[in-house]
Amino acid sequence: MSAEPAKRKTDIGPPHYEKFLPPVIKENYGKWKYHENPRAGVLVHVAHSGAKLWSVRAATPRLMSIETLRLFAAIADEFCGGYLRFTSRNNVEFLLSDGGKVDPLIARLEKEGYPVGGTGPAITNIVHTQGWVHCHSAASDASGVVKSLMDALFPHFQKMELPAKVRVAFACCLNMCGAVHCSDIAVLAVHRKPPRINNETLPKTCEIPSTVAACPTGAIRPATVDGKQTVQVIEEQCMFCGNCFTVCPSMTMADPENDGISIWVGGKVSNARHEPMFSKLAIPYLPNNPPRWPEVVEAVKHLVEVYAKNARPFERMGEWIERIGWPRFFKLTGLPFTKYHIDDFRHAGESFRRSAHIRQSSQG
Amino acid sequence: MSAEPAKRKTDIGPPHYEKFLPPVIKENYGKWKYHENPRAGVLVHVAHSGAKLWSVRAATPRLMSIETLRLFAAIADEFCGGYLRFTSRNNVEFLLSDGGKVDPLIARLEKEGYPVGGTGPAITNIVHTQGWVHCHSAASDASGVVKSLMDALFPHFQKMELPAKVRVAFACCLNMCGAVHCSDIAVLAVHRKPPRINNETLPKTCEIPSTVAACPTGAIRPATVDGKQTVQVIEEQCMFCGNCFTVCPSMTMADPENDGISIWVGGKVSNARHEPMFSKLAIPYLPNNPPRWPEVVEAVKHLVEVYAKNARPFERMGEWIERIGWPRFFKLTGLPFTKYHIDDFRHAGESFRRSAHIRQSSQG
Amino acid sequence: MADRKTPLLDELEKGPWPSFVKEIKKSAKSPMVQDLLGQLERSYQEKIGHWKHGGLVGVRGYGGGVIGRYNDLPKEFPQVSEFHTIRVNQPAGWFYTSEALRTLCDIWEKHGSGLTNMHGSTGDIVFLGTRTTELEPIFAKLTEAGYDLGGSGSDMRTPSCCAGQARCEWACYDTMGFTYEVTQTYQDELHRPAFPYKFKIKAAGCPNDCVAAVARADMSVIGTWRDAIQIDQAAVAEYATGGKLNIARDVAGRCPTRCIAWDGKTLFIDDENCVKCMHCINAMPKALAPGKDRGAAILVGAKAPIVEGALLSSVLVPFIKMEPPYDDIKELLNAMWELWSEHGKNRERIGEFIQRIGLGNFLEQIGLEVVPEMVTQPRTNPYIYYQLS
Amino acid sequence: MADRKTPLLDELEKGPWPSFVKEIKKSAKSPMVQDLLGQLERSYQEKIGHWKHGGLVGVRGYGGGVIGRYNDLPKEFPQVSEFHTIRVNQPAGWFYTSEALRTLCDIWEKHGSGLTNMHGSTGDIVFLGTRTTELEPIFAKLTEAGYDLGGSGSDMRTPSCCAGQARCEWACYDTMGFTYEVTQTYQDELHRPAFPYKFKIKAAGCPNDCVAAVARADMSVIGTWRDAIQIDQAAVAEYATGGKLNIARDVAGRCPTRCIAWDGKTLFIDDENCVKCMHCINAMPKALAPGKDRGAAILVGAKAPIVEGALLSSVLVPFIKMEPPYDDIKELLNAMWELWSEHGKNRERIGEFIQRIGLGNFLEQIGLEVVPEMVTQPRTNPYIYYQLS
Ligand code: SRM
Ligand code: SRM
Ligand code: SRM
Ligand code: SRM
Ligand code: SF4
Ligand code: SF4
Ligand code: SF4
Ligand code: SF4
Ligand code: SF4
Ligand code: SF4
Ligand code: SF4
Ligand code: SF4
Repeated sequence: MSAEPAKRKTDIGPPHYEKFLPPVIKENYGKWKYHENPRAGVLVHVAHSGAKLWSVRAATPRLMSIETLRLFAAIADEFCGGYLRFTSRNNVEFLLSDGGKVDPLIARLEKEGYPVGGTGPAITNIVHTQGWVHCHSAASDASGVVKSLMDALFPHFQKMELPAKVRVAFACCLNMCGAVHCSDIAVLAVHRKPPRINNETLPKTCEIPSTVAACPTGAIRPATVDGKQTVQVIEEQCMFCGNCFTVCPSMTMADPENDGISIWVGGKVSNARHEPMFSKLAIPYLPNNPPRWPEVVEAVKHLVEVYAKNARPFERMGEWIERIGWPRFFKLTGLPFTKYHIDDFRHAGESFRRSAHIRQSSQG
Repeated sequence: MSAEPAKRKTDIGPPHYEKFLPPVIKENYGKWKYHENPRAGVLVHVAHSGAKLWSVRAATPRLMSIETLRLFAAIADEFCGGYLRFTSRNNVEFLLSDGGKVDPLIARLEKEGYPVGGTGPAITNIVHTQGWVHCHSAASDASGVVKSLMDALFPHFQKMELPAKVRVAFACCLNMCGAVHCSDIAVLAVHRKPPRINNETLPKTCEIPSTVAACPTGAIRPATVDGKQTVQVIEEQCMFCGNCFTVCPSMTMADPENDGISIWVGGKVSNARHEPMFSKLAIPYLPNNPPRWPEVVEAVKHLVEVYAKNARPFERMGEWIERIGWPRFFKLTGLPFTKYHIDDFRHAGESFRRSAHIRQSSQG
Repeated sequence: MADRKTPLLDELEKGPWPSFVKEIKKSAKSPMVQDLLGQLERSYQEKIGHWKHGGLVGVRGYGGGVIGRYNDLPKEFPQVSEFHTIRVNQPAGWFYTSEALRTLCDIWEKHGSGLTNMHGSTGDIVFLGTRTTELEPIFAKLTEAGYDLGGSGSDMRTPSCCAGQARCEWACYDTMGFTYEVTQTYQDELHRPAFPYKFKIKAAGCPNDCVAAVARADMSVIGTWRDAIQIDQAAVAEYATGGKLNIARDVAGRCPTRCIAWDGKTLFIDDENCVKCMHCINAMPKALAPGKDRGAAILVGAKAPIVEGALLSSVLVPFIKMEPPYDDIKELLNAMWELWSEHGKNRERIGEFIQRIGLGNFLEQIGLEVVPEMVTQPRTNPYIYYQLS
Repeated sequence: MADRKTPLLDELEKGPWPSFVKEIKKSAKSPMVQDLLGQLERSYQEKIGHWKHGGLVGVRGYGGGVIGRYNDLPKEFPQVSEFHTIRVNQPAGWFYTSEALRTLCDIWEKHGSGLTNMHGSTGDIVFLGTRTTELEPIFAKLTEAGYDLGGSGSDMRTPSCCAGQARCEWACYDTMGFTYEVTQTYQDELHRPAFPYKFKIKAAGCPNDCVAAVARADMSVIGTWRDAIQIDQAAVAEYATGGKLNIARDVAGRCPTRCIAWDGKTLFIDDENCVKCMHCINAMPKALAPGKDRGAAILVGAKAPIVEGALLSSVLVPFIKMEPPYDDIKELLNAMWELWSEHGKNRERIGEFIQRIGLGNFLEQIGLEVVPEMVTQPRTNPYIYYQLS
């Protein structure tokens, strides 16, 4: 395969995970019997052999300095033989075979500023993306919004008092690297102006056919502007997805005044009870308001509160809304239902109410 | 509006229905309290006033001679003051205010060959279309298939022993004048060959742009055949809908060898319990086999039997299948599931199973 | 002329179900019908129809109501070389008197084949088969007798409805009165095709939808109610003890929103979550009834598959009071027709039109407010056409 | 050089949640990070990013693994005029030892900003920000230490998985073993983009799908079982009396197919109708467990909205035994990749590709039999491409 000189190591792949597993896991691999969740952030897995594994989950900002990773390493050495892992939602988990060390470990982590929690019917870390820290596409920052949100939702990280898990995700543009399309609450940064075309650079930087092909709505047409081969955008047909910019650097989307944030609800990924669902539009637009995005924080807190107050045990956000119906959801949250909430892309018609099943009596 | 000479009567619309209502209806119009269904084909509606209306429903072939209509008129005069109506499924209903006349009326109707039934959890008349009797589009006859089917399903017309209503509909081409798209069992005649283009007549008889536009899959392209402006069909792109023929007489679909019949199940129209549903493909193709279409009759009888055996009270065909799942439906009926059963038109993806919700244990 | 031999068709005279072949033969004294029998037998032998693509025929001043039909075997079957269909607008609810039927029969006996469909799939009385020359005379006699033609082509099609309040305790409005009213109001739209495509109206008195309005009408008017279901607990108890019905399993257990509670004694309905599906009422007609605050839901856009795929109607107005002369519904119709006539493509049904321009835009254009009842859920895709103020 | 003033960012050091600003400052001894702070503060002031469209950079012989990044303020912030990301393939399940972490930190301290993401959204270790000249040295040290790069561009992306059998009683197969195996088998596909677009693989041990495979992977491998749920009735009784759980309402009442019966004493599950959703097991982990005949369902096609709209993966293989070396799955992957590589359009994810050519055709091409488990229902539209034999 690789055409490299023999001496240069390539294509070795990642190290084998076995090297990193604590003895209790090696011995009971695939032989776990059940687990308990004695407090937020602590899981106890019990093997058929009777062996126990304590996992202590602590928050991380995901964006971390090597200093912090070294701190985690030191803590792991001190409390659990150096064994730890990260989760699919960017928390860190320390893996203990000695239950007695759990409380001291928690105390230590809290002291260092990495609080413990996020298990069970709670709010755990927010899956998110790069934002202004590293991406060219961003309609907002990621880390800043997430930090502001988690500060506000923090009590739900430490307690397990919600009807069910509430998964919050953030993405800084429609590419949705945070895969926000299936979250209980999805916070999605949006552009709202058509691309600005740089006719000077475009001919040199962009392949025109693939740029034209990139537009989901066919809003891009080849054009000639003072002699140069470039493109033009039929603005009424543009819904600001930014895919043109992804393929063509000369079509920039970012706009300080009009970029902002939309909020979506009721998605889920697990197969538990209801099949996985996409998130649906709740709030089309809120302003970009750094450093702490108060409007966004308020909106998300409000959604969590209304859900917590009305949903039944085990009901995820989307399952609750399906039970009470969307009209009631908009009433309870006080959010306006607008033209923007009605789908108008490819399969829009599939979302129309094609029956007389209407909660006529829930007007009030 | 109308540019007609004054004397000529136009735009008078239908006669006012009131003229045709029996006194018991006039008096209790909008004041009915409840109804009973003492036997198949007989409905008793009781008004708040206590007044009663007996409706006796008899089968008709829909295609009727004026001799038969006159016979109905005579019978109506004899038993119910001349008052009768037809139903939305082409049965005839005699409207009596004297319950004593119900049994003699039934006897008379049976004697004349117009059996009574079709109410309640039964099989009533088959909504259908013109077929070879009058339409140019037909891929099969309508009346003949319907007659053959109802002869076989007849016990279910006279008894009310099914889990719920089973609505059967027939249409002789994809235009679906029988609106078979939402029936418990839909029998749909299909073409299976691309249109044969008559390049001689096409230029004179068809408007080429609208013919091209008529094709749902864009299979039609303008073409020039020895100098003449005509069209050509990309055969791999043709799914035989016949819409081109509807707009262009020179693109004929009918084909004695390959035309035939498809069978669809699980549709419904009412809002009762489940929202209205489209019918789904059960059997892609059965041969056209006049005069009695034995393969089609067998297939429909079999579907009704499997349904009757397995469904629970009040479960329409589609509700039953949803409960047990489609894999089980195909097992119970012994019908093969083929490539044809998977949608591949516009919104095909919406019908894919996008979760791990699978009845893994029902393999057997 | 000797009766034709029709061995194949004769097979269809057998069996318990009334036979259309017998019906055709009942009218076989008409030479037209003789040739029809011959041509049909031929179709049964050859497994193919023998009708040519319909040509445009009609009565003076009307653009619809007649389906032109010619055969492709004029030599063999000259009597049906012309065999046009006439659509006669049925009385609302398909109610007749014996006298009315006889009047229609007499006209048709004199001027046509004597064969009918009672009724056509849209709801019309269908006179099956006559010559072009007979059209005007038939039309004159029909109007004389107080009848008029139904629709065909790109016009408003003949509206139809369920028996409604004439006979049904569940009718939430006067389906027949409404149907008569719109039919009369829109005679011009019915007789002179001026739309992009056909437009059908069907009126059902309750969500049972006995005219299949939701599946077969561009505008589906479906009766419903806004207040609580009326419950007669005593009558419920009778059903409970009657032994025929398992209320817990068959009624409460089948409520789509599970909003019924049954403790074996009293039936409780959480009307806030009732979607007015009718099931519990259907199951216990003596005990339950729709509420008192009645009206209808208006849905739009149902159609068969051609061209973009079949559609069921979707909610346009979740609830509207149905009071004559139904001015609000007429305004709605006028607004929709105007927009659709101006921007609809040729042969684009209104349901397809709405999907093409977007429901949100459509509502804005016709001046209706958007409400969540119109959708099963808000959009899931982020392709939002933001309009910056 | 003096520490920069970052009043806006400083606001984000407050509050209970760990602060990314504090993290950045922890590494602020690096001049790169100093400029990053400055540029980020500027973005917070101006509400706009200052990164230019990524350019192609990488290590010799690899087409992926590095995201090139340049700023548009090279004068103001020269240290981040180049600020590339390196994706390092994480160990399966994200398990580490303290020693392993330190090794990575040492490499990154010497050759980059010292900032990381643990982890990237696809699963990689993300080294955030370095210069082009550092790429080869870092790569050499990484491979020396036994690490390799992850994916980017139109290649197989870094597969990831849940902790699975390492820690979870519900894992129906060895997610980490499987993930390691495919990652190693397809090193070439991972490092040298040759597909129409990216292809992601995620492995979840059970239908709870703790890696969001169904939403985020072109191939989603989701553990499940074929036989009966294992029930410990005694343990069920404990839950019943425990007072925390209402089994009738919260367990049986929430079963999607209502296939659980609970009479207050014994729990009965109609496994024929169980869709293996996990809910009852989740609710009573001590009493219930997945069956013994375990394996996985294979779904394909999930993706974010760009271009045709977001997709969830859909069932391709309803059930498959998961045994190393997973040859059947590799054959499946090879068949899909071959077809997609040949006929897929540029930037067309496999989920969109399947919809374009039709699932039926796709299955035929890759030689899989069609089964009803693949759809929620058979087609409703009659546009069937009949193939006459
Ligand atoms: C550690 C982690 C997997 C990993 O390898 O990293 C994990 C671990 C567990 N998950 Fe999970 N899940 C993890 C991400 C997920 C995800 C993915 C995501 O959120 O992006 C999902 C899908 C979420 C969704 O549906 O949108 C997920 C849906 C579940 C569910 C189903 C919940 C539901 O009712 O829908 C369960 C069952 C339960 O909670 O009872 C579950 C159960 C569990 C159990 C109890 C499994 C076990 O016995 O070990 C573990 C502890 C649960 C807890 O945290 O309360 N896990 N779990 C992930 C922790 C993320 C974190 O840091 O918080
Ligand atoms: C006469 C007629 C209306 C008319 O104006 O012509 C009619 C009359 C009644 N219907 Fe209907 N329905 C009639 C066509 C329909 C249709 C339309 C169709 O089939 O094309 C439907 C929708 C069918 C569907 O969903 O596909 C229809 C769905 C119902 C339902 C809902 C059944 C269900 O569970 O889904 C009920 C309620 C019930 O049966 O309990 C109902 C109930 C009734 C009641 C009991 C209403 C009443 O109290 O008068 C009437 C007698 C029912 C019976 O026949 O058992 N009617 N009913 C139609 C008789 C057709 C026939 O000749 O057999
Ligand atoms: C007579 C009737 C069938 C019957 O035997 O009852 C009928 C007969 C024809 N229909 Fe229809 N349609 C009839 C009710 C329907 C219905 C059912 C309904 O109205 O409830 C439908 C499905 C609902 C709908 O409108 O979508 C229907 C959907 C079509 C279509 C497809 C339209 C679409 O948008 O999908 C066509 C094709 C077209 O319009 O060009 C069509 C076209 C035709 C034509 C005119 C053939 C043609 O391509 O021009 C047929 C004339 C047959 C003939 O020679 O007599 N017919 N047609 C029905 C009208 C009788 C009446 O006025 O009462
Ligand atoms: C780093 C990461 C976000 C993060 O902060 O974690 C990321 C960052 C970028 N993604 Fe992503 N994607 C990342 C995971 C995802 C995911 C989530 C996942 O993999 O589970 C998705 C949604 C799932 C999917 O694949 O559909 C995702 C969907 C996209 C898309 C849209 C693809 C689509 O088909 O819809 C693009 C646009 C593209 O591919 O051109 C994109 C493009 C990009 C680019 C390369 C920007 C671009 O247009 O070229 C971003 C580089 C940012 C930077 O400068 O560092 N990224 N991207 C994630 C990869 C880290 C890692 O390797 O672990
Ligand atoms: S979501 Fe958009 S802006 Fe954010 S990292 Fe991904 S591509 Fe970049
Ligand atoms: S932003 Fe999206 S919709 Fe607008 S022109 Fe670019 S690709 Fe097309
Ligand atoms: S369904 Fe087709 S063939 Fe039958 S009457 Fe309608 S248009 Fe004619
Ligand atoms: S039959 Fe249908 S698909 Fe085939 S060419 Fe004609 S319009 Fe197109
Ligand atoms: S639709 Fe409703 S009101 Fe009309 S007849 Fe049927 S049940 Fe009665
Ligand atoms: S009408 Fe339907 S939804 Fe309403 S209570 Fe009765 S069964 Fe339930
Ligand atoms: S997906 Fe299943 S097996 Fe994997 S961690 Fe989650 S619950 Fe356990
Ligand atoms: S796993 Fe899900 S579907 Fe199966 S029994 Fe339990 S709750 Fe029901």
